Amino acid sequence: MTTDTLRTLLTVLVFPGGLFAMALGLALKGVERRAIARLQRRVGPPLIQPFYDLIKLMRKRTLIPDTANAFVFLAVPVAGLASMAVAASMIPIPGFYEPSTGLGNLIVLFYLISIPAVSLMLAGSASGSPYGAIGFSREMAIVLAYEGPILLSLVAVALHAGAVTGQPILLSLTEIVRYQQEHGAFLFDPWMWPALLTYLCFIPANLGIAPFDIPEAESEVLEGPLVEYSGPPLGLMKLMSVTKSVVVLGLGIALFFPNGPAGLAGLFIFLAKCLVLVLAVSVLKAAVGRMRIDQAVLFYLKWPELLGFAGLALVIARF
Amino acid sequence: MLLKNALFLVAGCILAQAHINSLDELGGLGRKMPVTFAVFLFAGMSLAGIPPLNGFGSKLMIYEAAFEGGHYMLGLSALMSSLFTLAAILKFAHTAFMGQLSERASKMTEAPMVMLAPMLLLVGASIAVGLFPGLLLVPIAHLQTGLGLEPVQASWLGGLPGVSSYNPLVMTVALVATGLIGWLYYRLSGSRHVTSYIHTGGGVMIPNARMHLPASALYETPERLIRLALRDKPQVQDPQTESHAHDH
Amino acid sequence: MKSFDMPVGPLHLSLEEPMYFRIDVEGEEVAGIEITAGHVHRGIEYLTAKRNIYQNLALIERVCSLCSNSHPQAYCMGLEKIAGIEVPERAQYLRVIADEIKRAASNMFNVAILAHIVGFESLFMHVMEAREIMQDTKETVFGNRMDLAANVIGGVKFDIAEDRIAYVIAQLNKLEPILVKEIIPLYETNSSILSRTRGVGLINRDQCIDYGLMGPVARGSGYAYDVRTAAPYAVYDRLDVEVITYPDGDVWSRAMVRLKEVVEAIRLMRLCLRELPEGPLTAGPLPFIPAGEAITKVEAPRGELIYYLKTDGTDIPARVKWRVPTYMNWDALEVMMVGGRISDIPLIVNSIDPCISCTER
Amino acid sequence: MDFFSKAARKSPWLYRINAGSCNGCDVELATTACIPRYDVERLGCQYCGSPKHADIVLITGPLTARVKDKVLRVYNEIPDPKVTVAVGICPISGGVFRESYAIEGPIDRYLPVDVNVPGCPPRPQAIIEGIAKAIEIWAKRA
Repeated sequence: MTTDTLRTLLTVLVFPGGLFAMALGLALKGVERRAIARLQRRVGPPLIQPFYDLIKLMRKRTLIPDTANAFVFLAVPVAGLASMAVAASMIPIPGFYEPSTGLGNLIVLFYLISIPAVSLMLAGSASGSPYGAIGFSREMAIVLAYEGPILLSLVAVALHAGAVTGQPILLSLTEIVRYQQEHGAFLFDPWMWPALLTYLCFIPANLGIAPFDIPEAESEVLEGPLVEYSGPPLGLMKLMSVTKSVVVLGLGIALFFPNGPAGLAGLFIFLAKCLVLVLAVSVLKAAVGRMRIDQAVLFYLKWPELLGFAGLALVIARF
Repeated sequence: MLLKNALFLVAGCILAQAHINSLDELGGLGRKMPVTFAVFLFAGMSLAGIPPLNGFGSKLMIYEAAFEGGHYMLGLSALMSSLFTLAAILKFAHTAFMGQLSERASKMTEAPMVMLAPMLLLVGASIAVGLFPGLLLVPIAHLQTGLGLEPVQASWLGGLPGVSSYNPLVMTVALVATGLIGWLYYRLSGSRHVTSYIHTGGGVMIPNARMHLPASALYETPERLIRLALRDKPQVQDPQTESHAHDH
Repeated sequence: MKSFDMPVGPLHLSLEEPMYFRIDVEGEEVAGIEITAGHVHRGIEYLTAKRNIYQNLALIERVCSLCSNSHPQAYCMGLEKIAGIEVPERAQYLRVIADEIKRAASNMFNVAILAHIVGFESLFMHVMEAREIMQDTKETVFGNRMDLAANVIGGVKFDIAEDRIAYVIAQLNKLEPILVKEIIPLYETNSSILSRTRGVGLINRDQCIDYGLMGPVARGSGYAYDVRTAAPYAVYDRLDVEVITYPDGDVWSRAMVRLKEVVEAIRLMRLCLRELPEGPLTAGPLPFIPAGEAITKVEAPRGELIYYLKTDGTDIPARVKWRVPTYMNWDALEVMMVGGRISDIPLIVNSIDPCISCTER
Repeated sequence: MDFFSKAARKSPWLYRINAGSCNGCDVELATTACIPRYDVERLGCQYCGSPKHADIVLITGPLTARVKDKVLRVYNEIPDPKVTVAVGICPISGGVFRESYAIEGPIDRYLPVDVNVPGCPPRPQAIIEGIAKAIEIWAKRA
């Protein structure tokens, strides 16, 4: 019991959750900024720029608006970051790491992933700024729009994995990964492509990447929920969002293409996959403008939703 | 049930203090009624099923049962519905407790102890059951054995029954532990807290209370899309847009 | 529905200059707008009455850096009218070149900012990079990137010698393909741009006339008014300027008018460089300005710019007064914005290309 | 705190305040910040949406009477430590507008200015040099 608990704590705090996920997220952010700069024919910042930013922010004063709810204002970044660190430890790295039991399954992970959005909303609301509140309202609208498709995608995968292993549904991520390790990745199964596409659609909205960076639009609502943040809380907010990118990309890899060799090589393969995804995200970010919130919501209610239902229907029809 | 009761009591507190029944007249109460707000936030988040709070465990069991039983659509709609709960809770939290103080709210004070005590009691019970589901499950298991049914799997410190292997205690410990990373970042920085005001581009012409987003202003986009889908005309037709419609 | 007020400005990220909008919002929809002006009031009209006519040229140039050639040009034209000075032909052509080069750079800046507001940073950088070709040309020919100091009473200060003509044409040759083959098609077809700008900030032709709108805003609504053809100055009457109009009257149409006008400006510059006659640059040394008054107008990048000058025979002008296109254009924001969304506010404000420093001086 | 100032040197965030300028300097700032040729992001700079995130504040314009309070209010919203750069001749001396009744500047009457970048408007290269100087000061303060 104690060694088990200790192991869980270690995975949550150091690897692959906690510090490792945060460091990986910051590094991926650096790669993203550099890649975008290169796409725009600029030199761009150094690769470890996000680390500098994070350390720099520690040196700044913490401004708390007089009309803000100071406790909520300061607590939500911590809560969001903690949920992401735990979520990161729940994602298996095939051949290298299996999450410990006790933290839960795919549904728990799904709920954890939605916590940063709640943090962001509470942050915008608690800051007392009208821009923050508009950011909150927009974030909720887009969350309502993308949660449907992502759920459909997750359930489609779980049902498929369940059907092939002779269960009604397989909600354990570890099992899903193990099945794919043995029988080939879902990425190469055309029946799973609608679910895969749905998941890909979900990534930019969840990570707040163009064209769905509407809640934090600089030119409209001055970075929305983040407008009143400064110093360390701002640093934690940024840390939360980069850790979230690790979780979301990692979950995508685990669900659709976890295959990799055993041992340390497995870890490197996992990192390489993350890198590829981040580069794809950078290209998207550099190639499009921002949508209007109603356009974005409508988009999600149309295409990814349809795709999601199609994916689910395919899986149900197949078995 | 503990949570719903707590929420009812919160609403009662506000009602007793303000004697109003429109959310739009409230705002910024969090600073006036911190305990009520804390209770509300806990109960609300729990009801919306934010792990590791109490409400999540029971939701998880329902979802799993639905999926295991092959009722996918039921499970999916249950999952989505908790999202709508969240939206409602956050809307209330924003309009009543956060943002700028409204004229009405600025005269309000924290509810008396008589009203706070039951709420805190409920929250305490909810936390206990949330952390140690065994507290309720073990007696239930005993009851079931007594009735000759197959008992649920439960132990005093164990997790929830079912395939999830979700243990709220482990989750709580994990979240608190990782929360320490954030807390350490705050501590190590030693950053001084400075009271400031909200950024309004330097202008001071608009009174703060006018800048509070009222309840009806939140989530306007989904609402608009629903109206659009139902082919419902906007309530107020602007003459300007009408003239445009003729011109184009 | 209960509304709330959202401040935009005075110091707002997407506003180039301080301008204070108090916007009454219902949900995300704009229900009303109140503009508070005067943040860039520097008392320039007062200063013109403190300094002499020749010093004022430097001051007038700094009313606004984006139309920094139109102001001195109108001012000089007024003084020349009062004193009856005949501007040499070469100077007239050079004035057109200075005017068009500023128009090209100014319009491209505005269109770039549109991409920035839409959040399309790559396009923003691309247009700014292309605009840099014009900036380099200005720096080479005039010695400054923003304030050209091109005009002087009775002529121009700069010259484009034979070898420089080749350089300017080479720069135009560099810019034109980027503009015609890359930037304009992007603005015409890119769905990110189109979905945000089509049908946004509508104003129709009749409303344009009612509000007295000017420049690309009016032309974007199909009202073909351009000072260069309606009341030609310099040598515009010989150049056969094409007035570009778009019928829809939305943000996108205004942007397209501006982009097409850059292409037209390049054509005009080419024409002027080809036909540039020999001759003196100015009508003579510093002229004496007698008592008198004059009204002149030129087409600034934002529309019609009117100058009124009154002199009393001394070297201090009795009155210098001007009316800028933004003065009428920003009143129409009420029409364009009401019913729009919060996301559209910066787009619509940018679409009239507000020049606050001209308007509030 | 050597470690912190080393990191801070690599991460100066910029914010622009227009104190009633003729927008020449602002256009040049946008040019400096954004076009690939000058690219300030390689210095680790980025433009912030909110003054509360900023480290280095760039002020243009002669500080008109009407905008003075607003500028000071926004300036105070920038958390310490911060560095102030006056861009263009107007904030430094009032420029061509200096005798006007509507001008409250020069700006160092109200704010501590660390770096002056003269010019009307200054060239992008000059602005980058000013930012580079400001970064040195900022690294010492952080």
